[in-house]
Amino acid sequence: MALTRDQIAMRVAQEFKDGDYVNLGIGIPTLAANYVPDDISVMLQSENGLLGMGRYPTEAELDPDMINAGKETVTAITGASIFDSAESFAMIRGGHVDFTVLGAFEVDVNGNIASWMIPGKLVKGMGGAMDLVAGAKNIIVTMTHTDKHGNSKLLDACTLPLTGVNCITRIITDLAVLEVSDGAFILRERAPGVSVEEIKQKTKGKLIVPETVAEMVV
Amino acid sequence: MALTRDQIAMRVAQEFKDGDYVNLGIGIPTLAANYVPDDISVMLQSENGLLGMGRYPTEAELDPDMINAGKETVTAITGASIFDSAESFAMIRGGHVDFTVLGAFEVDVNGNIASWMIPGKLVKGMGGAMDLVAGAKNIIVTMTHTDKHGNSKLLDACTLPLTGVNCITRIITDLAVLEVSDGAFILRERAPGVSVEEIKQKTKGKLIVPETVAEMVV
Amino acid sequence: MSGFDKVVTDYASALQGLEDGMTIIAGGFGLCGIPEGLISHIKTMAVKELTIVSNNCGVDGFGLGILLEDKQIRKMVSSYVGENALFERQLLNGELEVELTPQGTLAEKMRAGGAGIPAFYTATGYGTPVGEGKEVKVFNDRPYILEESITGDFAIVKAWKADRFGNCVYRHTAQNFNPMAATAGKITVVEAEEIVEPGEIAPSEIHTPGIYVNRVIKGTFEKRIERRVVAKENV
Amino acid sequence: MSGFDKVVTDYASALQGLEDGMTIIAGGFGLCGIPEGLISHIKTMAVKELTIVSNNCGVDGFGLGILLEDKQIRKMVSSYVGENALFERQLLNGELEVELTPQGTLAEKMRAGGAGIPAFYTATGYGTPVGEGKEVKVFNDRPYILEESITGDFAIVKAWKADRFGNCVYRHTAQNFNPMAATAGKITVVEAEEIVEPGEIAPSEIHTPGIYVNRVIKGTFEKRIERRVVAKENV
Repeated sequence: MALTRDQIAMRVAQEFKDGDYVNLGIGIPTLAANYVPDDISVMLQSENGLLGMGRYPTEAELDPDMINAGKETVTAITGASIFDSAESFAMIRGGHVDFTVLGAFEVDVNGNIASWMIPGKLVKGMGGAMDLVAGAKNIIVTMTHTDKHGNSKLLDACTLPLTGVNCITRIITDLAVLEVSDGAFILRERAPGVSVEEIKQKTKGKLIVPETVAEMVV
Repeated sequence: MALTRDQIAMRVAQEFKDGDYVNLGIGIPTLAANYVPDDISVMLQSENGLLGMGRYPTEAELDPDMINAGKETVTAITGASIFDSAESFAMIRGGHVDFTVLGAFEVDVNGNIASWMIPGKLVKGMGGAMDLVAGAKNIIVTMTHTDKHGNSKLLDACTLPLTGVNCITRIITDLAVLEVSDGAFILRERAPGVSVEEIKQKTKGKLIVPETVAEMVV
Repeated sequence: MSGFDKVVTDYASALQGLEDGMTIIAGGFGLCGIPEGLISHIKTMAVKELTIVSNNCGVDGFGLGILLEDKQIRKMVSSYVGENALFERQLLNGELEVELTPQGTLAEKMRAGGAGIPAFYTATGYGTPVGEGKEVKVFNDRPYILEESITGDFAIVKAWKADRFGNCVYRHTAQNFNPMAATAGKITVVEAEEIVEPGEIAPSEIHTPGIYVNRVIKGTFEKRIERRVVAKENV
Repeated sequence: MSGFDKVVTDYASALQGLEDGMTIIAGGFGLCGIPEGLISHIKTMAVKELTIVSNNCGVDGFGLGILLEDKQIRKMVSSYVGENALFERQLLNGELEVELTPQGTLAEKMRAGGAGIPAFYTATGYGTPVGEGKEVKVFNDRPYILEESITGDFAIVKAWKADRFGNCVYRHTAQNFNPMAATAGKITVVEAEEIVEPGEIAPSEIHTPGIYVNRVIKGTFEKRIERRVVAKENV
């Protein structure tokens, strides 16, 4: 069965190693923070200028000067640092953030990603997404495998305006974990109860299916 | 009579306006700090990362972590700021420093300056001089009018490797105050007791002598 | 040090010289760390045809959003806009132009503008609409695009504490774009929650050295919260 | 947060992985703010053919100067060198190469290296020997040269206080090149006067966020003064 949003987030959190600095996009990526295994720690970077983002504040802690990149009120952990936007993106652009997790409209077999603009619809902007995909050492895209009309979001070539090129190496959807390599998607894991056949059907871009495809543990 | 080093410094200090941020090079320029008129204040920038450089320390104040760009122990005034070298040169390169005063081997009629390298002699480096001449809004060169062999340091074209091009607009020597404009030196002031004739003789580059040339007040 | 006392006591003095058609660089991220009083006074001044460089454009009725009400903004340079209905309407009508710029590139463009760096290469935006028409150069087998710096006629900045010499510190994440904005204005105006005497902020703790700042004014701030999220359980 | 505890207790661990032929970026200005213990250990390790990027090269017998004694340095990238006789001798003998770089350009090259900016334009050095062979581009009628960024295999940094997560503050003008160096090493090692617990340095007062730092070691510092100048009169 297709994973829930929380299950996708759970699977994302399994990618993290102890000591990773991680930037989580809005939506499913943010949920991943709830599922970091107990025996490891990661530190969250929020691109508005906070390294060591903590939980949401209590009423008593609420502070308008303390927000995250989603403009939500937030707290800082002990040992956090706060800095300006140029420094924040120096970290990101300079490859100091270990993982970036973000959503997408489309990803293609060359690791291109489209996530910010649908022609004909009002464009609000890319925010920090283009910097993040250009800068992070490892990027994980989380998304549903198909759109609401059932069309594959994994393509041979993105059709929407790009956010970045040749930058995506790992995708976690509600159906599968895939690697992007040498012009193809490589199926690494399937969601519990989801058949390889279903994934094949719902993946429009070139898909390589190894002999064994593990079932995700979520 | 030719000015002393202190008199040159005195004349330099007359250029400053209340509220100016000033970077003073090593030697005569540094002396100018002693002659800032009582009714104005300037703030000294030291390019190793100090804005608001103060006097030398007493024995009690001596601190190895508190030095100026000449690597001398120094103090900070009340209201000083201390920052890293990138920030320091952002100030300089970005044109936020109002005045830079520095010495030179040669200056020419196009405002080129040579101040850091004599071929055949060991070259120690340019330090911050190239950044300073490229960045300051106003640059004043202080030097003796001639070298120890009596050769003019004010030329039609510098012969030594340059520190910067088209950047010098004002020169204060032991004999004169000159402006650099439209491919010529314009004689603005002469030292007390120094004749226009002597200055003409000792200036190799094209010199324009206006009808009236004031005598310096030092 | 009278020549370094930058404190002004009224907004008209703080924004003197601001004219139609000028470019203003504004600090702030969303509604966090915005110079509220300076923005209000720009509305009062009724200057028009402004280009505003700011990560966002406020919301309906607050922050930079209020400058849309009388169509004072001709162009926004931002990474994310349209949190308000008026913005969308003016954009669709063609009354407002938007130059979308990646957030990190925007921050770096301001910093570069203040630092005398006219342009820099970045991988951000290569191969996307942002890279179109821009010079491409390959370093270590990776293509980068050339981005030019930004400076403004004015910069408007929100500080927590500023001293009379213009030295500033920012509070928490209200820092955001403010330090870069401060460096990039021909005239930089700081609106601070508190004005202190020189020396009250330790030299190495100053975020913005006073050399970048031309005028300082004490403001009062509403500090509206854009997305109020409170922890669900007791912690 | 054990994965973020960066403290090591011996210099061998602090510099593990440093090998012949590597590039080291070093903080410090003259003898001010230099990682004394790390430099001494590099001498002990006897690694050779090093490229060192540092504003200066110490003096005879102190600071980076001690790495000249066994000819460990192949190349210096600096703005001002030759404060020691050994340096001059090796330079004249051709045993040592020097790439002279304007001080502000050097600082910016380190910052750019750490910030993922491969190159930037600056007016500094245009028309001088520094500009020779470099790309020139005109912006607003002024010519600028293209300067490429610098990164190192290692960066060695001297902090005043560092916490276990690697967050650093620097003391007075011992800050200088240290914050940029910290960002530009593949492996960044901080030698601090004092190691404190996370939270002891306020988040907005941190000069170098821990994300840039791989290892932290407590050092003891002689802090030799290069030019001891004391006020002549009582003040």
